[in-house]
Amino acid sequence: MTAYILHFALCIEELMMENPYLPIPMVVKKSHLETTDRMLRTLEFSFINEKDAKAFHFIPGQFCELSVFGKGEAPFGIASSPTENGSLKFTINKAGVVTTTLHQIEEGTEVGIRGPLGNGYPMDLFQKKNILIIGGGFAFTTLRSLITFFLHPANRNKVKDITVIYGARTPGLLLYKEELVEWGKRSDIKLVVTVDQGDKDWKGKVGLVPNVLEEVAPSSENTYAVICGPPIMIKFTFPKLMALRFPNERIYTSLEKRMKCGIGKCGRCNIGHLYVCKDGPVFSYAQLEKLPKDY
Amino acid sequence: MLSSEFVVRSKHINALNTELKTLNFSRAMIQEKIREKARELLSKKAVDLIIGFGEGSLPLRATPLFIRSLEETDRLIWNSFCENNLSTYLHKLSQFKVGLVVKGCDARSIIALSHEKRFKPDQLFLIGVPCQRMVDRRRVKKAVKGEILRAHEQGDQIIVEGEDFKTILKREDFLYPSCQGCIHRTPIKADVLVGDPVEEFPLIETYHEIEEFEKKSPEERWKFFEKESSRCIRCDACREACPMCYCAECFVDSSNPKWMEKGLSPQDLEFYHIVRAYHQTGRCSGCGACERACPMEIRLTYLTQKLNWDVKELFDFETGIDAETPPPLSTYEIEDKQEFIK
Amino acid sequence: MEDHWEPKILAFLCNWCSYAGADLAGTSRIQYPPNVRVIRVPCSGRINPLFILKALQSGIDGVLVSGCHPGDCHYLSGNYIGRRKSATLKRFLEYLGFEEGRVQFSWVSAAEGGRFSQVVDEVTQDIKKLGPPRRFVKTSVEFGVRSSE
Amino acid sequence: MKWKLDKKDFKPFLQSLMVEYDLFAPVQLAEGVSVYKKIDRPDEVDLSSSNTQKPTKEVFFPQSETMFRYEKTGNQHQVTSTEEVERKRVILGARPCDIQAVLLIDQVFSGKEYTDVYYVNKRKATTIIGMACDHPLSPCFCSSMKGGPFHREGSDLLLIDLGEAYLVELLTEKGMTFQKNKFFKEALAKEINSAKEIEERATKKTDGSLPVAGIEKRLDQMMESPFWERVQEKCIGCRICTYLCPTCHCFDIVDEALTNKGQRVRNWDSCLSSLYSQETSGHNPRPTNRERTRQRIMHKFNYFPKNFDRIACVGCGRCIIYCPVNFDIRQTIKEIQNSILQNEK
Repeated sequence: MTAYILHFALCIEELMMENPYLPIPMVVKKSHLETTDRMLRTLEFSFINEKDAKAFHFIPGQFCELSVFGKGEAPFGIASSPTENGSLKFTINKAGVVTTTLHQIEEGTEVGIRGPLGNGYPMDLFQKKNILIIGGGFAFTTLRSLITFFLHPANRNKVKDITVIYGARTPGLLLYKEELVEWGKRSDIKLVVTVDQGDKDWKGKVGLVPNVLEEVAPSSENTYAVICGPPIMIKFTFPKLMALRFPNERIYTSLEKRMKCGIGKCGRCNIGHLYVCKDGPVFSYAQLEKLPKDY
Repeated sequence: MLSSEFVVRSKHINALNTELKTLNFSRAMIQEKIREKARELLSKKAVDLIIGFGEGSLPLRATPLFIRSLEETDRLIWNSFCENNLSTYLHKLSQFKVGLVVKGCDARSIIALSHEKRFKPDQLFLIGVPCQRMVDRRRVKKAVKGEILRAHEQGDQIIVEGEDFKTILKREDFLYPSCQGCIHRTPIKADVLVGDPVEEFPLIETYHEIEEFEKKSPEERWKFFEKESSRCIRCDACREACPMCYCAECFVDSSNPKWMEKGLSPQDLEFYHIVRAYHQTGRCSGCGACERACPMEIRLTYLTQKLNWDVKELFDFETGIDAETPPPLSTYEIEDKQEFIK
Repeated sequence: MEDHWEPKILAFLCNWCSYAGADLAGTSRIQYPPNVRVIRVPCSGRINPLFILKALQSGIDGVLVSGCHPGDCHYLSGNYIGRRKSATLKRFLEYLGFEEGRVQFSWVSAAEGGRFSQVVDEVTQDIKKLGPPRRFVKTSVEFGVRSSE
Repeated sequence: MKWKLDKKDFKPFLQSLMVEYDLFAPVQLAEGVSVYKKIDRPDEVDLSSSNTQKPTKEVFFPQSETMFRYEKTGNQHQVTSTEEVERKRVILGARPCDIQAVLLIDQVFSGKEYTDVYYVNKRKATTIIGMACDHPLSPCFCSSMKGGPFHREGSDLLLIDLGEAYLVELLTEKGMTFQKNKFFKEALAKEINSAKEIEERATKKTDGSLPVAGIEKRLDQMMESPFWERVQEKCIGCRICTYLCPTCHCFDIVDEALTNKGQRVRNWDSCLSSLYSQETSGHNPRPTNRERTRQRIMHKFNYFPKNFDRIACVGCGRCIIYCPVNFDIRQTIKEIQNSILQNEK
């Protein structure tokens, strides 16, 4: 029997390498509501063991399996950037048993985490290119990670122009509102925030993401597009990207599927012969084109 | 042989003999009539498809057959291996007009389902077959040494052949337990009956097994239940084969509230089988599809038949016998027995 | 160990009669065994057999379901419907091999504080006679036993 | 050199195995129903059935397996992993088809990036004593699937039933450690010959004619074929074929909790279950039996070959024998191969 106490883990790194199913202990540092419908909450976790913190390297677009002991595990995209050291952020939609528990969890509670899992965004390809980031609703989490990463002084010169189009149904449903304000003030990022329906305090743009994209009309030259959002948004935005002459190879998206193991063993998240958890969740449209439409 | 079985049999010996004599003839006739009716329905476009039985790929088997064109109708067959309760398919065919081949028990399921408003009244065309009782393929397999490669029926015999044997078995000795006690072999509700109604009599006292079982001590009864359910592999075949199991979310699958775990701990297996059976109270036609589907050969009908018996005794109700009486657990009588209540 | 065993009994009481009856027993200072834990349900017809089975599986020693007397149901017929469920369930559980008396049923009205105490007393005595359940309970000892290991 | 084990020595042999190993072998649960179980007494072992209901994979990948237990004290969780295997194991009586299947799922669970320690630890600790299949059944088609009733790959030792004795072949290094076993005697030439005859007879009996060549390529073009609608019609959506399949390896991970302690458990799961790929949002990429049946067939004959270069079916025949509606995968294979593809019209 391999017994170990999470708090006084003796050889957790080694164990993690050996047994990919054992969670690393983390503690809930902060928890706050993001949206007015009270369905989205951002949780910040910090590592309990210094060693784990050091060993945890990830890139934007990767995800983790969060464990609530006794309730189970669920996968979430990492919303924080690798440049924000020492902690991990996840924005969690209240939907099932695990997420509901996570919404109610108190600060200071211990949870488990497995990860980082998945491939993440193709950071190498983005080098010296323009980046167009299109997000809708709460699929903005890993995009926030991506934006924050490139806005970090150490990384800003790795890519050229950064254009972000972010839409939500109402102003209250926008994520990371304070950061959006901050980014809006900066000159090294072009941010367009739009809502489907404004309210009396909303001074920004009103309009659907596909239309706003048409309006903003970023050049596709030397540009990679990353698009994450609800299927209906993607369905109507994709043709607009085509019209802007983005080739399939330069449009990336992150897929969601039901996952359990996160390491390509348990079966359920496959699209064709690829597993979203292991070979994804980030795919280019050129890749998806070759795969069966089984998602 | 069970003594009660003998008594019952001698009581109906004449009826049984007449039936046996005509078995060959009636099987062939029924098969021809099913095909005829199928052709008629399809050519009139009265139905979108016919569900009946076709030749199985293994000896002693028939297989559910879905037919949409006239040419295919000759693939429809009728024999003593047509064991499936085809009404279970109706749940996924709600947009279609279906011609369905039904035995007595299947027709009872249909009536029970219509109580629960599972389909539109004009959606179904029932081709009723007076049933000669189905043969238990497992009993047959166990009765011979060696693998059966071919099997066919001849009169009241089943002739099975293997590599180096040919055995003739008496059909009557190899029937499903649920079929042996059946007294509703002629479909009560059918749009057409192919074949003459059969005389209704049981080969064994219907509730003989339950009476015998009840004589045991609670400990013995529990032991038996424990042993049977311990073999369960949670494949849900009993649930899926049952026409009455159609809940959008089965209690097994509910995560909130979570009634039970999904593993193999004995108590969870027992929990599953108690509730699966109990949910059939007053709804089970006793067709035995659950037991036949089980790959681990778990006895299941001794549970559902008990419930059927209780419902009969307490509320004088039999599932699927008439379309008017509501299911017993959806109604009440002021005079219902209540001596068990303090 | 068994000497000190006190049964835990779960009582599902209907909101309108039996629960009020239990309340009356309390306010009237009528003593009854402390073994009973009460869950208030809208009506005895609300009882899903799953509740009873889940309780038994979780290690409850006995279950009592109590509702309004016939004719008194707040929802007119809930207790009659419940009565049919109870009758079939009780018979079925005993057929499977559960001991008679493990699951019990009663009618107690809002005015019957004394009767409530008497019913609980009787049920507790019955369960004590039966002793702790030896079947179907998922105890921590068995927890983790998997059939193929 | 070949060895033999007299049947009168069989039980003592098992007894001697049990001193050193945990012994897993077929056990009869009811007439005609057998599974692999850990053996406590040699007379539990029942080799009379031609194959068990549940396949050999269950010894390495139990249907329900605890991954770790946890206990909560205050705000901390003490986690105890159950990945280690305490004793060496022997599987006795595994049929060549099941052993083939184990070799297939080895590839999934060992994997390049991640190792499934629960499976791999058990696998490494296990010696497989195969049992040649002298009476293959008519639904068996192992010979069509790169196997055969006497296929030796994967067995450490192979037993061949000669009637009075078993002929023993030591096939691997692990197998060779049995060389000095006191119950093994040198086999005589006539015994070796009679084993050969049995092998020839059995091999002739299995169906090697199933047209599987090229099926992967064909399926590439059949994702949206109306074929799936038709083929799934009679399937009632139970999980027998996937649970009894020796190559199916999907699982679900759940927590089972008792107040302050609990365990994480993995249970077999099946692509034929509607919940298998249903997302929390309610969206289900495989909403009907059509997509689910397609997933089952595609995974075996297209996706798995793409990843591991082999069809994930060994021809054991279980899904055919136990299907409540007689869904026959051999017919499905033939229909796929005979179907008219879009570009052939």
